[in-house]
Amino acid sequence: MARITMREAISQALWEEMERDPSVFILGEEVGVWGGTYAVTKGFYDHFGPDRVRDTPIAEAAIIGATIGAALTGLRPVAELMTINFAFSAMDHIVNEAAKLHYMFSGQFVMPMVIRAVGGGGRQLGATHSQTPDAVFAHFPGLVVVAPGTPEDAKGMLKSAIRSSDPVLFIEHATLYQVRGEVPEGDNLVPLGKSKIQRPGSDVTIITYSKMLEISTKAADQLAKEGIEAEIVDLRSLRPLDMDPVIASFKKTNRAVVVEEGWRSYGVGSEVVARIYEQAFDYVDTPVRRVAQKEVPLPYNRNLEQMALPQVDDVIRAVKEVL
Amino acid sequence: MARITMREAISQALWEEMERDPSVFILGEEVGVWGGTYAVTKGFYDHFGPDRVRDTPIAEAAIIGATIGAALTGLRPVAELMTINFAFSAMDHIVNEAAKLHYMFSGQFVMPMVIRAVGGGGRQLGATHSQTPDAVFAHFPGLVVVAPGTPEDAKGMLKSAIRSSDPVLFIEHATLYQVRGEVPEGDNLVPLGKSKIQRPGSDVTIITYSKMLEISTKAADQLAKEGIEAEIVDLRSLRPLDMDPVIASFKKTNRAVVVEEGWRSYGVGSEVVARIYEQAFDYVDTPVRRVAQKEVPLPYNRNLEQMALPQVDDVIRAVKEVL
Amino acid sequence: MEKQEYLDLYYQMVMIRLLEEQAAQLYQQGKIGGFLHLYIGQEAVSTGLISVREPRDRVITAYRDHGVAINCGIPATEVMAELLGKATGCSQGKGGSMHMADVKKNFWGGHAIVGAHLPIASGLALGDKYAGNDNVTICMFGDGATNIGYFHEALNLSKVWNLRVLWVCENNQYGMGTAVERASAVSEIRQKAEGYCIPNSRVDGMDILAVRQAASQAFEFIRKESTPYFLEIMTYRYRGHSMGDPERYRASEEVRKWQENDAIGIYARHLLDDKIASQEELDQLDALVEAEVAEAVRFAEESPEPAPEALYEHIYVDQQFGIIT
Amino acid sequence: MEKQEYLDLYYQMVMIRLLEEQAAQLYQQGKIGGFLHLYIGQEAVSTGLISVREPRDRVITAYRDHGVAINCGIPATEVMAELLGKATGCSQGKGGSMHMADVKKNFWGGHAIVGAHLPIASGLALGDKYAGNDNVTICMFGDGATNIGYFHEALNLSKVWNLRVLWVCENNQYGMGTAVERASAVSEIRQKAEGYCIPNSRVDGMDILAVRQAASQAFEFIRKESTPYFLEIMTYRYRGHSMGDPERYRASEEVRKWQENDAIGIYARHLLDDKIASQEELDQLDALVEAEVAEAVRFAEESPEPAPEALYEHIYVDQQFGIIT
Ligand SMILES: Cc1ncc(C[n+]2csc(CCOP(=O)(O)OP(=O)(O)O)c2C)c(N)n1
Ligand SMILES: Cc1ncc(C[n+]2csc(CCOP(=O)(O)OP(=O)(O)O)c2C)c(N)n1
Ligand SMILES: [Mg+2]
Ligand SMILES: [Mg+2]
Repeated sequence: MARITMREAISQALWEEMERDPSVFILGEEVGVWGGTYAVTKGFYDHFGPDRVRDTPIAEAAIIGATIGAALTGLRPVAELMTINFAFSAMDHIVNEAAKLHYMFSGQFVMPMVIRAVGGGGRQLGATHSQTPDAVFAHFPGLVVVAPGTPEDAKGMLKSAIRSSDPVLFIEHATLYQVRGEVPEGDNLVPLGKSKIQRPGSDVTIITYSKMLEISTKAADQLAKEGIEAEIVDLRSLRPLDMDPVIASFKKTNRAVVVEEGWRSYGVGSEVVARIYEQAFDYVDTPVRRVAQKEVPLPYNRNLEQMALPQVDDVIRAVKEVL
Repeated sequence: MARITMREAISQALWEEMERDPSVFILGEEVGVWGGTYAVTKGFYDHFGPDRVRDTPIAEAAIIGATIGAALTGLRPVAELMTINFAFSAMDHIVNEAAKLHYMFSGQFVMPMVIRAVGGGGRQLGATHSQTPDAVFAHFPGLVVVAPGTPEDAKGMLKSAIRSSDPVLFIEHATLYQVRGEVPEGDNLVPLGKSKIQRPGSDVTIITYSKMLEISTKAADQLAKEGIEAEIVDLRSLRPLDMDPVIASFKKTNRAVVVEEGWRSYGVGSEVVARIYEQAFDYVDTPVRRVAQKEVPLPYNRNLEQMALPQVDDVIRAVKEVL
Repeated sequence: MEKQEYLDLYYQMVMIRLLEEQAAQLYQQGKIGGFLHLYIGQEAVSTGLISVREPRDRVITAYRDHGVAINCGIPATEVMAELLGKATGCSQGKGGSMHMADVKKNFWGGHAIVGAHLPIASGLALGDKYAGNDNVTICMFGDGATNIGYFHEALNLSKVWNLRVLWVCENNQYGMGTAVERASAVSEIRQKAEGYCIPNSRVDGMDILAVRQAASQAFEFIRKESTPYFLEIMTYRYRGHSMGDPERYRASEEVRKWQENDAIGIYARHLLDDKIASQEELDQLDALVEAEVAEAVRFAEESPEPAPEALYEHIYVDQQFGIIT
Repeated sequence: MEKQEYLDLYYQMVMIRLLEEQAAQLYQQGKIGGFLHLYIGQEAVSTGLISVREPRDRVITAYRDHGVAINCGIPATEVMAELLGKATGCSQGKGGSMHMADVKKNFWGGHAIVGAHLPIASGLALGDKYAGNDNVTICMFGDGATNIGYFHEALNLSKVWNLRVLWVCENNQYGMGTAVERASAVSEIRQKAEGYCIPNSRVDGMDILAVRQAASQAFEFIRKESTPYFLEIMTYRYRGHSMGDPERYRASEEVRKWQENDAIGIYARHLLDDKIASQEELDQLDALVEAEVAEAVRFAEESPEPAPEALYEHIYVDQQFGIIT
């Protein structure tokens, strides 16, 4: 086990897969000479060369379109969208092409491709550059949408994503790159589409993912000091959405809070809440709570931005409301 | 009161608003010479001329971008997207520009604009042309998203949308254009952001909108024969989402089914269900059910397509499950 | 060119025309649903073009794809079955008119979002470049498609990365009801290629031999220079954009004039004048096609609908991802 | 040109430079957050351009917008306050560096999605055309932005509809770390305008008088012909793309060479050589700007943060639509 950052974990996964399989290559804006805007692909260009680490023009639809096309020829491209906000500039290719071609042509088209995209707020980048629109992409059948919250999962899931034959949207969080965690050495694959208990507890279930895993863990730490043991389920994957660990935990605690960074309405929490009631109705003691972003375009000003984003205190308050 | 089709209702709203206010104009693919692919703007080009009824190139981002720009100068453009599926080709302009500019510049930018878009499946148009991605757009604060289900509402809400100073996504349904209904003569405005009881009942609450209002009404007719009186709440607007009539009805019936045409996961029903539990937890007798599209890209074959779309029987079955 | 090859071009063009005329009737009878975009009038374009590709060259096009499907070698039976949404169709009934494909024949579909397949074409060509071969990707699209951003991004990429793509604009004068000049800043579409330094030419799409020649030269150039090429092919669709087009945007006189210059007619005359084939031989081919189209209809009508389980097949390759009903 | 006007151009360029140098320091101190894209090196472009617009001409640009904000007449105090996210900023602290605007000054922002403001510019010009006036919309963007589809769609529309837009490409040689030739099929960007039949020219952006002249001619042409015009302005940014750019993509030697040809330096020499101004006068202006920048910083630092209620203001114009917390 090594204690590495999320950035290193993602970088290692890419590096190892590229070493392992010559059909894996990277493309995106500034992935090459620059080394990746978040320095994830630093050193790749020099090592793997310009054919396997392709700097692209600023043309998101072409990036994703070309990724689809290359995948159709049997390659395993990993596209980087500098931020997930720019995915809207490639929206048709993500939701109408990548998500549908396999089905529409009855299995003839196979697209072993990964789209890495950096999401999240909290860095004062303003309304267009700070979104967490994960639920929007997870709405589309045909896509696999994952968003790991720990270095171990990031590395293991990115490897699985690259080896998967389905189009995977792999969402990273800009403020998690420095976070450290234990990561097993070697070729450790973490399956896609599986939720996981990240912290055991017995009093309340917190369901969350990505950056909010960090926030929820901090909340759980504080709650523990007050004798409240929160169990944290990390969704890790939004489509497919694996409710089994959620339901198992909920049947034990009978209380739940869903914590997401994005807007609440039509968000991730809505779906999780709806399914909890569908699948564990008889275990509900008190209404499940949702903690989410205030429904405004994120402002630049730091105070306002922080007001809008879910904080540790919001989670603690919600937990106390369900107890 | 006149009994007119949905097509006529929408057409009349456009015509009357253009007659009333010279700052209203139309733009989109085939809205002019062709008369609108769904014949909604037939006769407009001859009457209002090419400056007020603008045929555009096939360039959705430019259509919505130009709509935003024209609205910023104080005009009231009504853009037509031939189908809502093409909104993904203008996604950035809808969710990053139209939805955010007013906020981002602290109120300096005002965009009195309407985007009309035709959605829905059921016409064997295949996976890319048959979607109901309404929840995706409703996720974004700053947008107003409405989808009327009757000619009266369509006419009255389109007029309100055109007179509104906020960007409104006005979703029509391709298979509703022929549906007839009573529409008050004259300048009848129906407010945006207000749900409405479309059919009173006491045994169960069906929450729905757009095309599924028709399906739900048929289901309610059949249920009535068995002595089950369903109350139907038409959301009409997805953002803002008005829960008041839903909650009032639910407190009476204690039973609810949400019916939507789109996919269930991260859909409209998820949000409605989550809010029912949040706002009327003590009135829940039995789990709220969701009826929605099977989670597949819609296939061309008619049988398969109909299997995937929510049917009258699905609604009846769900109602019986909650009784 | 061998006589058989001459006749085969004739056969393919007639096949497209008769098969589509039949399809139009089946549509009127409600046996075909959705949109139906007929290629009638444009047969020489894809027939000529694809007749000179190598089998290893990939083909991708828009929703007006029946002709391309035939030219790529999909049997009329499978095309017709797909139109009827049957399990025996080339896309097993899930794609329909707009989404025909046969990957084994290197035909990468039928795509319904205008222009969206152009970046995918760049990706196909990128795959070949990565593999180190000199395959060409042939990407066909309409005049209207050249106004959408995807066109711009795809062409630019193909030039910056020196991808072997043959960009083929089928300029049939209209995008739905919008004449080229009403939607495009340049009416000679090939001029757009200049903005990307992509060599280009324009050719008469009613003359199949001219199309073949232009395409052959383009293939040679592309393979040698490892660069894209842009071909604008002037053509015309005789029918409406799709079924149910009110056709307010053009005079029937205009259509008639183009029909006088019909590609199949011109080619037949050429075969006769140059004594490459006799009238009987052509008549025999016509009859053969007629019989094959009738057989295709019979095949399609008698074919089974997709099984209900097909609804849940092909969402993902990975079966573990499961199904949500 | 009057002497005062000459001096004013100098004043504005120096203001941009010193204000941004100050901003860079405040960023290092953590007082400015988010992205900060400095305009240093490119001052002559927007200063020259905007100095010859009429107040009724609209201006819209990308995220590299501080200079444009100053040139459009937003006081340094309000620019600095916006950088610090204060309530007194031109966007009341909600926009930040990338989203400055003052609609009353006909400056329509600062836009952070590359190329997305180009279609909006076409819309602004459409509004003016609809109103029947001959206002021009000036739309500025980088070289990198010319590769995205929005560029293509917006330029095409402007020509098809004969909109009065002055398209201004600030070619500073790089889009982030990507040199023009690595991302664009044509390295002389103005060539792209040919693909839309839009008249165009290229001008040295280090020579403010040349920029003014080119822009004046363009305005005249646009107003008279009722058509778009495309201006490529060659320039260079001395600083990184944004703060924290590792700058692996260019040699410091290259930067130094451009700095030797600095626009402010050239212009100052011109003013002195042609005896338009004395060294003292320029020194006085430098001192004035320095004082004003210091005052701007003081103003910004002492200004209040936006009130918490501001979080929920401006989501919708219509207050009935309510708030979801
Ligand atoms: C992005 C997008 N916008 C609009 C449409 C609707 N549409 C389908 S075909 C078409 C016209 C295309 O014209 P052209 O490219 O000239 O091809 P042609 O039909 O003439 O073969 C339009 C507008 C679409 N399918 N996709
Ligand atoms: C659609 C989109 N893709 C990517 C980015 C990230 N990005 C911001 S600025 C930039 C470079 C733009 O270069 P250029 O247009 O030349 O302008 P310059 O920064 O040189 O002024 C990139 C890639 C973005 N903001 N929007
Ligand atoms: Mg056409
Ligand atoms: Mg640049």
